[in-house]
Parts: sequence; C-alpha cells; structure tokens
Amino acid sequence: MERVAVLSGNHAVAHAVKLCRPHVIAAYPITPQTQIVEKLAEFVERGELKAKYIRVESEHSAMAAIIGASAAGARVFTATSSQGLLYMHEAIWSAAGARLPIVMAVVTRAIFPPWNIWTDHSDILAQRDTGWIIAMAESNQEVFDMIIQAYRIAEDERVLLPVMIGLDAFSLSHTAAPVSLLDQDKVDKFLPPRRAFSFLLDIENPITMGNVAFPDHYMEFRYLIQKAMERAKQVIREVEEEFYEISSRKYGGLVEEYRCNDADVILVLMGAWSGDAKECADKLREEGLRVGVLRIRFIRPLPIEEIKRVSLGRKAVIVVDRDISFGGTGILFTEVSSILQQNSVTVRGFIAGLGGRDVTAKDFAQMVKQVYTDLEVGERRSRVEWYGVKEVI
Amino acid sequence: MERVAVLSGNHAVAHAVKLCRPHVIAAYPITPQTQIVEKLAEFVERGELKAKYIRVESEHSAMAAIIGASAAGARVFTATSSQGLLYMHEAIWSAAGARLPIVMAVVTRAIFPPWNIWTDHSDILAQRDTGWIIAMAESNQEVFDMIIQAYRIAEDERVLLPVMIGLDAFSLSHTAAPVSLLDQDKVDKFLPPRRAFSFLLDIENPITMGNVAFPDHYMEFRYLIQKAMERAKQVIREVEEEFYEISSRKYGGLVEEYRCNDADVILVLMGAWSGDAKECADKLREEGLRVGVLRIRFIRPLPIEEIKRVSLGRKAVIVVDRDISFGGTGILFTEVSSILQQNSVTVRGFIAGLGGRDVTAKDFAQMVKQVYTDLEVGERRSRVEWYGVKEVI
Amino acid sequence: MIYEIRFHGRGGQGVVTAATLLAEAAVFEGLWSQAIPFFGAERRGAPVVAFTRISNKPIRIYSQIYNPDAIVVLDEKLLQLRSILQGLKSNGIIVVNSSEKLKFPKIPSQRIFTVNATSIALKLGLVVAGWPVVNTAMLGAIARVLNIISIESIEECIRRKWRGEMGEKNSLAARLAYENIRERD
Amino acid sequence: MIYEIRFHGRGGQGVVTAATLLAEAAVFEGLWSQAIPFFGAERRGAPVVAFTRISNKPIRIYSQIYNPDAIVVLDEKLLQLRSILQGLKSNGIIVVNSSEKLKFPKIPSQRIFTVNATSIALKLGLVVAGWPVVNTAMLGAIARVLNIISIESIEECIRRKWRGEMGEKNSLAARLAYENIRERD
Amino acid sequence: MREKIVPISTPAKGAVGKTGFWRTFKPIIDREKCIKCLLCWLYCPEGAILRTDDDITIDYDYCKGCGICANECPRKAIEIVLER
Amino acid sequence: MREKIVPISTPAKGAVGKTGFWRTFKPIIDREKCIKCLLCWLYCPEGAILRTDDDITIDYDYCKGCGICANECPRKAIEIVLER
Amino acid sequence: MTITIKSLSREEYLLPGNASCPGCPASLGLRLLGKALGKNMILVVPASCTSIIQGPYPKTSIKLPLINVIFASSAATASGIAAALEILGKKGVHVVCWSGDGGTVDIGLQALSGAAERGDNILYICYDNEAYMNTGIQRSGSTPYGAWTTTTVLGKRRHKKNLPMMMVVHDVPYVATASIGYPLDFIEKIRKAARYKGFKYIHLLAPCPVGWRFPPSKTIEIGRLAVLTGMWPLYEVERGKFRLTGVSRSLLDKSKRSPIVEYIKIQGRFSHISEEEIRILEEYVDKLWEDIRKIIS
Amino acid sequence: MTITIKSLSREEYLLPGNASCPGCPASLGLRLLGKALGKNMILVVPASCTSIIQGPYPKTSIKLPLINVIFASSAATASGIAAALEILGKKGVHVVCWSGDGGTVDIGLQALSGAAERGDNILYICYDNEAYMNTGIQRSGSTPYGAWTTTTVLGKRRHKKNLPMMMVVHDVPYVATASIGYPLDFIEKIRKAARYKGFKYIHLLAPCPVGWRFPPSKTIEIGRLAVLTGMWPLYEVERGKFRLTGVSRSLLDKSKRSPIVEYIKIQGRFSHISEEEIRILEEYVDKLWEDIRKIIS
Ligand SMILES: Cc1ncc(C[n+]2csc(CCOP(=O)(O)OP(=O)(O)O)c2C)c(N)n1
Ligand SMILES: Cc1ncc(C[n+]2csc(CCOP(=O)(O)OP(=O)(O)O)c2C)c(N)n1
Ligand code: SF4
Ligand code: SF4
Ligand code: SF4
Ligand code: SF4
Ligand code: SF4
Ligand code: SF4
Ligand SMILES: [Mg+2]
Ligand SMILES: [Mg+2]
Repeated sequence: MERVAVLSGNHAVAHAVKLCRPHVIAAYPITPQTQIVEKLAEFVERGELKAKYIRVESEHSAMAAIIGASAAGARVFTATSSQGLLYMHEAIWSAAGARLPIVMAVVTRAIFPPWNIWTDHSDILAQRDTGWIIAMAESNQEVFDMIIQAYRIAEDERVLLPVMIGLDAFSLSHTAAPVSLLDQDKVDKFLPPRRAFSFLLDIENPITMGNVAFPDHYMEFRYLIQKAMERAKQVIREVEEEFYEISSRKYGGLVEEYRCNDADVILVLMGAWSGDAKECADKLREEGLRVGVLRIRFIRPLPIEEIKRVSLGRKAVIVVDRDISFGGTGILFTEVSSILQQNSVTVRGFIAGLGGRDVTAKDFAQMVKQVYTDLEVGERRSRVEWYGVKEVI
Repeated sequence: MERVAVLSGNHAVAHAVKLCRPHVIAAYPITPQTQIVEKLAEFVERGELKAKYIRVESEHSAMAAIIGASAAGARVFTATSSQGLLYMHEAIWSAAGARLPIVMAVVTRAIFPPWNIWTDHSDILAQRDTGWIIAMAESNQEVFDMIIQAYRIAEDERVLLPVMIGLDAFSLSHTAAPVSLLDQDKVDKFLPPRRAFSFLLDIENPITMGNVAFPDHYMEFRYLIQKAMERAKQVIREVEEEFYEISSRKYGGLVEEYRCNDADVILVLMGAWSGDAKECADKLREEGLRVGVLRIRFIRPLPIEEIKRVSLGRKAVIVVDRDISFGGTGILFTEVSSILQQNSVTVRGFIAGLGGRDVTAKDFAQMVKQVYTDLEVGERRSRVEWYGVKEVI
Repeated sequence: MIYEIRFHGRGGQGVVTAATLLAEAAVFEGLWSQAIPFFGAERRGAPVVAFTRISNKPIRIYSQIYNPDAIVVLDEKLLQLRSILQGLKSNGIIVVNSSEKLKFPKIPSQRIFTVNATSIALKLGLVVAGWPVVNTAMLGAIARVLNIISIESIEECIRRKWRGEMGEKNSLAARLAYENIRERD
Repeated sequence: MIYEIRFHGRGGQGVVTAATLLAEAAVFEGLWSQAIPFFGAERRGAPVVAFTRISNKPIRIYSQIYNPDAIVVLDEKLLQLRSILQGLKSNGIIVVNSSEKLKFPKIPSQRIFTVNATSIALKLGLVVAGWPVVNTAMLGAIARVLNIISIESIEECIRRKWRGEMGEKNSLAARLAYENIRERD
Repeated sequence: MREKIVPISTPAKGAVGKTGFWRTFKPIIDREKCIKCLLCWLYCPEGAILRTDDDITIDYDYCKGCGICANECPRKAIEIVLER
Repeated sequence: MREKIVPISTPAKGAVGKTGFWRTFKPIIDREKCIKCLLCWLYCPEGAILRTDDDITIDYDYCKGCGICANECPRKAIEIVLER
Repeated sequence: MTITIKSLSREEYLLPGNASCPGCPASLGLRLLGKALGKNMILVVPASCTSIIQGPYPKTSIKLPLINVIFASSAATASGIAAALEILGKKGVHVVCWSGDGGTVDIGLQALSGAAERGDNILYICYDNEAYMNTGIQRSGSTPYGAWTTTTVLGKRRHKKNLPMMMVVHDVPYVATASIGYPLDFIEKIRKAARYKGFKYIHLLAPCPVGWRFPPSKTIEIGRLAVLTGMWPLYEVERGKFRLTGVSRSLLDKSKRSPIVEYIKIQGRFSHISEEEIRILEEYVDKLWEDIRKIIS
Repeated sequence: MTITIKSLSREEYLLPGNASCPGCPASLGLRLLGKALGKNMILVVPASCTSIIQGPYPKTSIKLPLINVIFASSAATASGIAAALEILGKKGVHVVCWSGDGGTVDIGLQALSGAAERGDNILYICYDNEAYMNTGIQRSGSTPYGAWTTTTVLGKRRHKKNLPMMMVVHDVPYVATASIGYPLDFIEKIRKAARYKGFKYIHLLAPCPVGWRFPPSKTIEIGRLAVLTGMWPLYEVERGKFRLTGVSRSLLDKSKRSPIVEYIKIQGRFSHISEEEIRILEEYVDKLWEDIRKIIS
C-alpha cells in the first residue's frame, strides 16, 4: 500500500504535480497558494523534480509563460488564487482558445476590496465562461487525485482543454490531513508523456497560431471548444475509472451523490464544506429527514444530466452558494435552476460563507429545516436568500 | 429641438460623455473602441472639455486610475473592449467593491485566440459577476442616452455602483447613424455635479479604504452590494423617466418590450441585432405568427420580474445568445431559464453571431419557424443549439 | 422605402467618408440613414468597401447589406474584381469613376453610369499624397442617379465637413460630377 | 469518537507545527486527523491558535472547532487572554506550560495540567533566536492526558520531521514532558 | 449608515489591540545614562517611545520589545530584560 | 482534422491575395543603368524583388508600389510610373 | 538645511498598536514619512506587508487618507488621484505611493513606468525589503544574489534589479535612494522630492528581520551596514544631476567601504552562501560603484 | 566581419502577398530577421501591426513557427517557450519576440523586465514605429516629443521613453539599437545577439509612412536620417560594454550631426511643430549624446 502522509491541501497539490512530471512550472505567490509554489520550487531546486521553474513577475505572465511552454510541447503547471486569478483573466481565455492542456490549481479565496484571504468561490466561478474545465475538491485526498487526473483529461485528444482544480482557502489549502500518495511508476503508467501534436511550435513544421480569423471562420473555433467540453464529460468518467485501477479511489464523475437515492431534499454544493453538508445529512436522517447531498465536482463541463436526474421528483433542491453574481444571484443556483427549467421542483438557494465565514453542519441543518417548514405550510416557491448575514455592521 | 448629428456609436459615446462633464478620463486604445478615446482626447486638448485625460499604459491602469480619481471625488470615464476588458478584470472587481460610481463604455468584441475584432457579447457578459451594473444599447441614440443616464444611476446614493454600457463592435461602434443630441444646460440640470461623500479620500477626514476584513465582517459588504443592485432597478426606472423629461425618449427600463402583449413566441436578446429581431417580428406577424421581442437592456441588475412577467403563458421563449459560457451554454439562456424554473414554458436557445458573424431578420425568422415547427409536432423541450455553424472548417 | 448603396474604393480614397457624407445628406433631407464601414485591413491601395443605408423611416436593422440597390466604384481598376457586382439587385445601378465606355458583364435590367471623377478632381487640384480625391465627386454622381437626395444637400454636407476652400472645391467636384454623369449602353 | 484540541501560543513558537505533529502521530496510530491553522497576523510574539481534530473514522468536516476537548497553552502569559478557555467542553482538559501552581478560573468539571516545558527546553539546549522551543515538549504532555496517542508515536513523528540530533532532542523533550506533567487542584 | 456601505476604517490606537502583550523582551531606560538624544524615539518602529518636552518614556502598552532602541542607544542607556 | 481544432494557419504566398493589385505606382527597372548592387532587393519590404543569380526582377504580382526601391537605388535605375 | 531630530513633529501618523512585526522597517518608514510630510498627503498602498500593518476593519492604524489598491496598480491609482486633485482644485496635497519591492520592481513596474513617463504629479516610495514578505518570503526581482527565500532555497541566482537607475533613465525630476538606517536622510529626501511637481521616486532599503533572518533589534544596524559596505549607495538625482549623499559620499573609494561580509554574515538568509558567491556579490558592488563613478565624472 | 548583401540568403520567411501597408518598416524588419537567423527560430508576436501583416486564417505570410499572443505577454510567453525547448532538449532554436513599441515600452514592459531580470534565453526585438499603429496611431510611451498622434493632436508633451538604456540597466548580455535605414547593421546585431545565451534586446527604429505621415518610398531614408541627425544613436552594449556602431560612431561630435529639422520636416506628424518645440527636441538629442559621452568615457 502506498504511503499515507499528513499533508496540507497545498502540499497535496505539490506532491501530485511532482508525480505528473511537468516540464515547466511558472507561478507567482499569493496567500493562500504560496505553499504550493514554494514546495514545487524546492522540489526543482533540490533536483527532486526535473523541470524548469519560472519565477515570473505576475500571474498574467505565469499563465503566458505556461501557454508558451505548452504550445512548445511541454507539460506545464501553475497555481494561483483570487486576485492572481483575476489578474490573469485575459490569459485564461487565451489558454483555452489555444486548446492547450494546461493544469492549474486555484485556491479559492475572497475578492478585494476589502482584503480578505479566506475561502469564497466567487473567484473560480467568475472564470466559468473561459473554456476551462473547472473542478472543486472536497478533501486533500481528492485534490491530490484530481490533479493527476486533470492531466489525463486535459491531454486527451478528445478534449485538449485546460483544467482548473479548485481547493478552498485554508479549510483545504492549509489544513493538514492524511493523504494516500501514489507510487511514481503507477502514475507514470496512468499518465504517459504528453503527445506531440501537429499544431505545436516546431521549426520543422512552421505554422502560425492564433492569427486573425474573420467572421466567416471564428465561430467554428468556439463551437469546437464547446464540442470538446461535451466530450470531456465522458472522458472525465473514463479517466476516473482508470484512476480507480491504480488507487482504489473514485468519487462519482462530474458529481458525487451522497445518500441521494431515497432523499426528499437534496443539498447541492461544491468544495470543502460538502463534508459538513454530508455530516448534516446523516444527522438529519437520524431525525427522520431524508436529506441527500449532491456535490458538484465539475462545474465545467456542467453536469446537466446528473443534476437533472438527481433532482427529479424531490420535494426540494437546496443550492448553497459560496459566491454571488451581483445583481443576479448565486452562481450554482442559477446553473442548477436553469437546468431545472420546465421542472416544478422547489429550488431553494442560500448564499453563505462568503469571505471565509464558517458554515457548519448545524448551519446546513438550519437551512434544510427552514425549507422543510416552508414546504409544510405549502410554500413551494423557488428563491434565494442570504444565510448568516448580520443586519448591522 | 436639439441638433441631429450623424454619428458613429463611438462618437455618440464621446459626445455624451462630454456633456456629463467628467473630471478625469483614463483610457487605452483598442479596436474598435479607439474613436471614443481619440475623440475625447481631442475634446480635452482643444479645450472643449475641461478634464484631465490620462494616457495610461494599459487597461488595468486605466481602471486603476479612474478608481483613484473617483475615490478622490472626481466624475470619471473610461472605455474599452474585449482583451482590454479582460485585462482589467481584477480592477473591475475592485471598482465595484469600493462602491465607486464609475461609468465605462464597452465595445463588445470577440475574444482571442484567434484574433477577431467583431462583435460578440462574451467579453461584457464575462464581467457579470463583478458588481457592475451592465447595460447594452440597441442603437447609437440609445448609447448616447444610456451614458448620460449611467452617471445618474451610478451616483445615486441608493446605488453607488459602477456602470458598464455595452455597444456592439462595428454594428454600432463604427456605423454612423442619426443621433439627437442634447443641450448642455439640459444635461447639467439632469445631472448635477457629483456629491461628495464622507468615504472619499480627503485630508480633513483621514479614513482607510479597503483594509483587511476578517470573516466576521467581509460578507456584509458583499450583501450591501447585492442590496444596492436590487435598489438600482427602481433607480434605473426613475432616471429614465426623468431623462424622458429632457429628451422625450424612453426605452422601457430594464427591458424593452416590443409587440409582446399578444405574442405567442418571444425572442429574448440584447444589443444591436435586436433591431433585426424586431424587423423579423413584424415580418412574421404579416405571415400570421405572433412574435414579440423582449430586449434585455440591463443584464445586471437582472430583470427577473420583467422576464418572468413577459414569459408567462407563451408558447415559447427563444433566447438568442451572442456569447457562450463554454461547458455551460448561452449566458442569457442560462439566466432566463433559471428565472423560469418551476415554469413549463418552452425556452429555446440559439447561440449565434459569434465573432461578428452576421445575423439578419431572416435568420431570426428561421429560428422562430423552427421552434414553431417543433411545437406543432409537440416537441416542447427546452434546449439550446448553435445557429449557422459550418460543419467543416 | 429602403435604399442600400455599396461603395467600392481603395484604401486611402475616402470610401468611408463618402458613405458617411451620403448618410448625412440623407438626414439633411429629413430621411434616416446609416453609414457602415467594413473593417478589414484597410491598407493604402487595397480594395475597400463601405455602405450607406437610407430610408424614410427610422432604421433599426444593423445587419449587413447583401443586395444593394446601387454600387459606386471609385476606381475603375476595381472592376477587375470578381466580387464587384455581387448581390446587386437585378434592377440595380452601377456608378463608375471612368473616362471610358465600359465593357462590363452585367444583367440587362441593371443600369450603368460613368463619370470622370478623376479628371474633375485633377482639374480642381484635389490631390492628396499624389492621389486625386474622387470621393466627393462620386457623391454628386450618386445623388443624380439615386434621385432621393438633392445635390444641394450633398454640397451642404460637404461644406460642413471641410470649412473654407477645401469645402468649396469638394462641393464643386460633386456638382460637376452631378452634371457630367453619363449612362452607358 | 472525535477529539478536538486547541493550541494557544505566540507567533514564532511553532504552534502550527505542534498541531500538525499531533495530527501525524494520530495517523501513525491508525487514526484519522486534521491540523488546522488559524490564519491571522502571525507576528512574532502575537497570540496564535491552531487546532487538531482526531477521530477513529475519516474526518470529512472542514468547519472550525468551537468546542475543543482540550486546550494546550504554550505560554503561560496567554492565560491573561479573556478568550483563552472560550468554548472548552465542560469536561475539557487544559494543559499549560508553567512552573507554578496555577490559580485560574475554570469550571470544576474541567481538569488542568501543567508541565514546565520551558525548563525542559532550556535543559536540552532547545533554543532558537533566544526563545526556548517548547512545542515538542507540549506534545508529550498532551499525549499523556489525551491517552489516545502513545508517546512513542509522538517521538517517532518528531524524529521523522527533524533528522539527527534535533530530532533526538525534541523527542526527548516530549518524553520528559510526558513524564513530568502534573495535574493541579 | 452611508459611511458604512463601503469597507472603510477609521484611525485608532491599538487597531490590533495592546501590542505590548506581544513582548518577550522589555526595554528599560536607565535615566542616569540617558542624554535625551532622542535617537531611540526616532528609531522606534512603533512610535512606542513618547517624547514629552525633552524627556522620553516608553509606552509599554504598545512597545513590542524589538530592542532597536537598546541596540541604537549611543549611551547604552536602555537595557533589555526578559518580559515577565 | 486534429490540425484544425485549433486556430492555426499555414504559410502561403499571397495570404491576402495578389497584393500587386494594390499598386498605384509601378517601379520599372532600367536594365541599362542597373549595376546589380542588390540594394533594392535588400530594401524591398515585400520581398517582391526577385534575385536570380546576380540579376533582379520585380514580381509585379506582389509589388505594392511603395517606391522604396526607386528611392534607394544609387543609380536611379528604377523609375516610378502611374499604374495602369 | 540638514534636519535635526528635535525639529521633527511629535504627531504620529502611524499609530501604535498596529500589526507590524517587532522591528519592522516598513512601519518605521511609514512613521518617518508622516514626520516628513505631515497630514497633507494621501497614501496609496498596494498589497504588501503594509496592507496588514494597518490592522483590520473597522479600525486602521494610519491617520492619513489611505486607499488600499490591487497589487499591480499603485502608481496608476495615484495618477488618478493626482489628476482628480488637480482638476478639483485641491492644492498642496501630496499623493504618495507606499509600495513594497514586489509591487514596484515586479508586478507594479508597468504602472510605475507609465506614470513616470507621463510625468504625473506623485511621489512613489518603494520600501524594499528584498522579497515578497507579506506572502512569506518569496524572491522578488529585488532580492539580491545569493539570498535564501522560500522560492530560492539554494540562494537566488540573479542580481537585484536596479530600479532607482531605471527611474533615472525615465528622466523624472527627482530620484533618490535611502536606507532605514539613516532616517533623517530619508526624511530630507522626501521633503525635497515633495517640492517638485511631477513624478518623484524614492527607493528605501528596508531590512526585514523576519525575511532576512536577523534579530529584530538589528534593523537599523543592518540598514546602516548596507550603506557602509557599499551594497546600497545613497544618492539622489535632481533634474538629472546625480549626487551621492551622506556617508556614501566618501565610498567611491573602495578602501573606505566596509567588507560586504560584515553585512552578509549577520543575516540568516545568507547563512549558506559560499566564498564564490560572496565574490560575485563583491564584483556586483564594485560594478555598481564603477557605474556611479562614470555618471559622476 | 561585416555582412555583405550578396552573402544573404534568398530564402524569404515573410512571404509576399501579406497585409502590410506599402513601404512598411515592420514587414521589412521581419524579412531581415529571416535573413539574419534563417529557419531556426520561433516567433512570439503580441497584438500589433504584425498581427495583421501575417494575413488572416487559414493562411499566414510567415514561414516560421509563430505564436500570436495577448498584448502584454510576449516576453513571458517567450520565457515559457525557451524553458520548454531547454527541458525538452531542443537545441539551437532561437526564441524571438517581435513586438511593437506599445507592446514593449508600455503594456509589455513588465513581462519584458521580468524576463530580463530572470535572464531567460530569448531575443526580444522591439520594432519601434513610435505609436500604436495597429489601432490607428495613438501615442505610446515611445512617441517622441512634439509628434502628432490621434491622442496627442497638439503634439505629445513628453519625451520618448528610453527603453534600450533601461534594458542596459538590467545588465543583460546584449542590448543594441538599430534602424531600418541600416539593414546590414540590424542583421549583424541580430546574429551577434543570437550568439549569447540569456536575455538579449534589440530596439529597431521603424519609421512608418502611415503613422508618421510620409510617402511610403521614404521609409529607409527617414530611418537613415534618424541616425544621421543623432535622434536615434546606433549602439550596442555587449556584456555591459557600450559601443557606438556604424555612422553613429562619428556623431559624438555634434557638428557631424545633421540638423534635426532635416528629419522632422519630411514627417507630417511634426508638421505643426513650433520653433520652441524643435529647440526642446534638440536639447533632448544633445542630452542623449551627453549621456552617451559619459558612458563611453
Ligand atoms: C495580483 C496579485 N498577486 C499576488 C498577490 C499576493 N501578494 C500580496 S502581498 C504580496 C507580496 C508583496 O511583496 P512586496 O511588494 O515586496 O511587499 P512586502 O510584502 O514585502 O511588504 C503578494 C505576492 C496579490 N495580492 N495580488
Ligand atoms: C489588452 C489589450 N489592449 C489593447 C489592445 C489593442 N491593441 C492591439 S494592437 C495595439 C497597438 C500596438 O501598438 P505597438 O505595440 O506599438 O505595435 P504597432 O501596432 O505599432 O505595430 C493595441 C493598442 C489589445 N489587443 N490588447
Ligand atoms: S537613545 Fe539612549 S540616550 Fe538617546 S534618548 Fe534614547 S535612551 Fe536616551
Ligand atoms: S523595544 Fe522596540 S518597540 Fe519597544 S520601545 Fe524599543 S524600539 Fe520601540
Ligand atoms: S538598387 Fe538600383 S542599381 Fe542596385 S540592383 Fe537595384 S535597380 Fe540595380
Ligand atoms: S515598389 Fe516597393 S514593393 Fe515594389 S518592388 Fe519596389 S520596394 Fe518592392
Ligand atoms: S515581514 Fe518584515 S516588512 Fe513585513 S511586517 Fe514583518 S518585519 Fe515588517
Ligand atoms: S501602419 Fe506602419 S507599421 Fe503598421 S503595417 Fe502600416 S506601415 Fe507597417
Ligand atoms: Mg518586499
Ligand atoms: Mg508601434
């Protein structure tokens, strides 16, 4: 059996990346991601990882550098968070448009102003249009596993899209927990070296990447990205199956269903607090409330079929967002309720836990109970409210 | 009566901005926005507009500069497009978080790679989470009118949020069309000088803006932004009424309804091509199809009530997106269908016109007819498809 | 009533200016209009197009023009382009800056006009960077054949754009073209 | 079974390291664990907290710890903080690095232990930048009172973290504290 | 209220509390040796040395005990002792 | 197919067509005067002057008529005429 | 016109009870800035240790109007404020960027260079603690050769970017270097800079006990050693005129400079440095002074 | 070791039928780059005229592997490519950034400076047409004093940013200036630069007929006048060693320099320049050379 180490989420990322043998890493420090880049820099400097480590002067350049490296055929990695992610926004679009199989870890953190370094999913979700595959982990173990799978997904010829793996600031990034590692040879077998394609930068095959496309050509490239996203769903499932072979671990593909089968009410969320939500489900079941948890692992590609299937015939679906699209509403809520259009199920949304405000199993229970109470008095209207906001500040 | 001038959308913006007497303008050129910043630079250099014009070295700095100026009490303006908008993404969040009444024109344009300078709404819609009020104009006249109203909305004490006004690349930005101008004194009355608030940078009242907020404080600031967004809906309607007094022009608040009253099918979209959609509605009505157009003027704050009301009891709602959230679907489609959750109306989405691919009234008619045909054979399922993609490229 | 005109010229010839002036003249006449540039690589000498759309009602469409009622060609050489008459209505009009009798494949129901805008420009000394300025003359020509916008409106809009002598010369160019345009077989 | 421990110390004392080592020792024992730092301004000398959560089942919650079973105080001076015992379970345990008999307001059902980690550290020459290193000694003490993790596991994990002499000294510190911890009234 | 819609803060001593609590070492002025040169006042990063007319005192509520004053005092008039 | 999933382009002469068509002025070499110094070849931004062994010819398919060659020819061996 | 300690105001603009580490050069620098200019200034602070030093909402330790800004944007934000003040007719208010080395030589460089090129009326002060300290000591473009950081665990392989000289190339009216070891020199330079309209730049060396690994009591001492060893020449460039200041005036003569090991040996970040690396640093210092000699001559 | 025209390859890497304007200095520069290095290079091109010159999908006029990149990112992208080539063991391939002045001195400066500081193995060439041409002639940090652009309709009020000297401050192995008026000098410098490992910078003055308002036949002539009038000194700095090159070698002596009006009067962008403004430009040129004199001495 592989070694179990007690690792912070950040170090879990660094160890997973190392096992994937990236050629080029470029990153810029930001709390709470720094441990990732520090650890990787150390691996490289100490010769434990044969890679070039580019100490870029900003996140925009971090993404640009790995775009360049990836276009030249290298396997690449970067990590960032919050402001850093926003600062590289333009380059993020660029990576996807160029169809480069980049992998990035994103430690999700609240957005300035005011400064706040704690978890919040607004940063990663604000990138959901960009053409990246976007996943969120629930545990340090899953972060480790997801990173390794991410390369397989990204580099799959049916996909060729960059992948972002999210982990919650502090609750995962800095919390140390046991992680089962994998042996290098197993990972090597699972993840062979990156294949060279004919659209890479190569002096023997001079091509131009990304020159002007007039209106009669541009749209097709966008369509192809969307097609790749659709194919990615199947690839994600397949890769997870294969990963299971080497690790005996699997999570359920695009989503994880926890006690959903017979549930009346489904909690839908993503990230670290899903564990607390499961705890809540167990507790409430002891009280006789049939609660399940649908954890969104991949928000892009959007698990439309899964969400639809699991929501079918429930009394209520409760979406808990650790984010807000101002002037709209919770981003998961919007996506989930959009999927459930033409469906009469009650979808209740809660905006909670922004900027690291702690949310416990008890809080989830309170949300669920509130919904049950409303249902009992016949109040079935879908709507969103904020949870745990102090009235005066 | 005021003078009618034949102006490109860009020049309409510049003239409107001039009438609003901004103190500080900072901008960076990008096709197809350049005419805006060139015209304004000229106004300033020739002494026609008493303002400071900062010729910044990037869009990130453009937004930063007007954040600084606005925080010091100035009325400010910038304009950008596509890559420039993405490059300032981090600063965009910052402006809203600081609650600064900034106004920005966004010439909507496709995103690299490949290079494409034509219209596409993905750039502006990718900013929909940031806390900005976001509107799209249909005509050069409306661009002109919206800019002037934008300052009133942004600076309203109930709102205090930045506003983005979108206009389609080339179809508005470079197409010259008649625009009724307004006299300076009328605009001065409509838009009084910006009021000083106690949270501005002022040596007599030393305060710190944006320092760290721990988890016990951060969330409330986010909540207040959302509250302001909700109040903005009413403010937008009021401001339009007042603007009507000086201009005799109004468009309908957050949305414009065109022949919706008795419509069976509603086309939902935003921006310049709405005019072509209206043309289509008129034509199809001649053929006996009762089609209406619901034009989204403001996508943030999201016109939830309006969309719900107008969609009620229709045979179908057709959402046409000039954008795509990869791995999800059309952004308007997602928003609209989310609003229509628990509603059985058929919502059909089309992704069309990306990267400036032209869409005409005929194209809209084809979409509508396809939906009618499906309805006739009893196919009522909501779904999204791409319109006008060539199979092989 | 909606009337759509396509201008063909070469980068540097002021094709967009022509389209815009025509739109302004339409507004001056109390009509509605749009001037639509097509943005490509507008290099000096490279083929360029622009459009004007004129109507007696407010124009709300912003899609492109596929079937123009008239085509204005500022440089005869452009007639070599295969795409030059593409989409022209079967009863459309062609106006070419030319000194010669044109042999040109067109549908019989279409009408073709020529005017020697180059010689007008040269005569008036309208030359910039070695090139005769022909766009204003062509506006006079199109005014004549369109017959919805008076030459006076064209002249007025030209004079508003360029004050002083330049305005006078350019409006005179339009007038001369207006008077000297010929229909060919 | 779930067991939650809160560590109080001051910036520079290795509070997070202590929490993490305890978590590692738990895993070494075949248990499950988490070590949770609380991130504030961890300036040298400023009060700092960290947590360890131990369970015999996989731990899936990531929310914070509000009602710890035990509180470990690395610096006696911190007892002045009003918040020091906040949330401690009514049957909770307090372990303080102290040389004295403590007079300290607590609920009678809570138990209080002291160990002179500072003198252990000084005796072993465990001093960094003028400060005695007490975090490893305190781990020995907590092992004793928790009674779910053996001192051997603590020693092993310490030795894995610091190879050589440093490891030996630190594990010895833990052992000495394990042996010298006292319960007070 | 209007003030509070945006994340602004107002100046206050002890924004993170009485930071004298962080002290491990404590500076003590020997008034015999001190020549009131004010160098310690100038160098103290905390502004924890108070200057009254031409005398100085240490504000132990906020002195973090860095020891700069002692290190820089030309007369070695400041002693550093372990905080109790 | 795989090539075409990303926006890449392949090198080709005349990527925007035969740009000789853009020409207003036309350079004509006077072979009498020309001393084959190749300066025109070196300076032509288009690469529209072809160098065959030690002779030169202008590729009118692509010459844009900028006139640099004429301006720079040390022998004034290139004449610029209006394009017909 | 040298400043005396006694002449300095007792008013504090960085209030005690803030969140700096003991012995922090950044907080001392801020305190001195307050002494130099008093209340008539607006501070612009990008992400850095100073973001933390202020303390958290709803309080702040800084008794000046201060705007926290995103990391890359301090100079541009300041340009905007300066423009606003000018057009709103608010006279006599200095707009001061207070930025770390990372926010200056790396991610903030572009905005800085842009503002300098435009000649915007701001005073930009970089407090240079030679690494990203707020995020836990990662290398920056300003980290010196050989120094350990968490991203250069074997010592940095590149020399420090010479930002002050880059600013001199921008041809702005005032550029100066300063060291926290010489507070009065720093104050004097701030005041001098503030007399110019246009873009002014001061680069303050700020030895950080946490990141450089030395006891907090040594901040000033190390700030002095940097100068005395010639590692950090003090100078100012007024309207293009270069002038060494303070003790640096005598250090063109190499024999007057203390050996750089005196500076290096008391810093933990250099604890693993080799003889060869010290030689490279020495050469670097010699070249620094060689270049200065050329400019002066 | 001077290069002869005859020795240059006939192979073209910028194919005819591209979308440059007639008389374009950027396209000539690209052509010369091909002559200098041949096929063993990868080009990185940020948004600029060169993005258009290539022509649109599915064709390209450039017969080299080329990646178009977002405006601010060319140097960083190049760093990534160079790193990839190194670790993948692909030897002998030059990574060349081909960037406009806007993409170099303004929005691309930060990435450029970062790559230089790191010493990444790339050759950065800035072709400087002194404005944002691709977007229609807006001022850049590299636009000279007095020049009309669409955002400085009365003439720019600030001097040109001196990027080459800033790169010299970065202490990279090779920095040079060049002018399109002297193609062989340019080629020679490219080849010299390519021999160094690490970061190399060449700043090519590229007079643009469209933006500078002169007839397209004068591109070379104006490129020469820039040098002859002393407005644009040609030099190279190898491992810190400064050397004037070509005709500039004799221009330290002011009397050998042609009057700058010869350069200015044939450019439409300077058509409204006043006597006073010309004087300011002259002073600027004198100072340029004064600084060079200092460096050389
Ligand atoms: C875009 C962006 N990237 C990264 C960060 C994270 N960050 C905050 S402060 C900091 C280090 C600042 O270093 P420096 O400017 O030298 O100031 P110091 O902390 O040393 O005072 C970093 C990397 C950020 N806030 N924003
Ligand atoms: C982030 C961003 N901002 C603005 C632009 C628009 N833009 C494209 S090219 C260009 C001008 C380039 O100027 P320069 O670098 O000098 O090259 P030139 O066009 O003169 O060749 C600009 C402003 C862009 N593509 N991306
Ligand atoms: S530095 Fe020493 S001598 Fe001077 S005032 Fe302070 S204690 Fe007194
Ligand atoms: S020890 Fe430090 S904080 Fe305390 S008074 Fe002395 S210098 Fe100030
Ligand atoms: S430059 Fe003149 S002389 Fe030289 S080869 Fe060309 S045409 Fe002949
Ligand atoms: S005119 Fe210009 S493009 Fe034609 S051959 Fe001469 S230099 Fe080349
Ligand atoms: S890390 Fe250094 S610069 Fe930052 S607050 Fe602490 S002592 Fe000051
Ligand atoms: S604008 Fe100037 S640099 Fe750009 S393509 Fe045209 S001639 Fe070349
Ligand atoms: Mg720093
Ligand atoms: Mg340029």
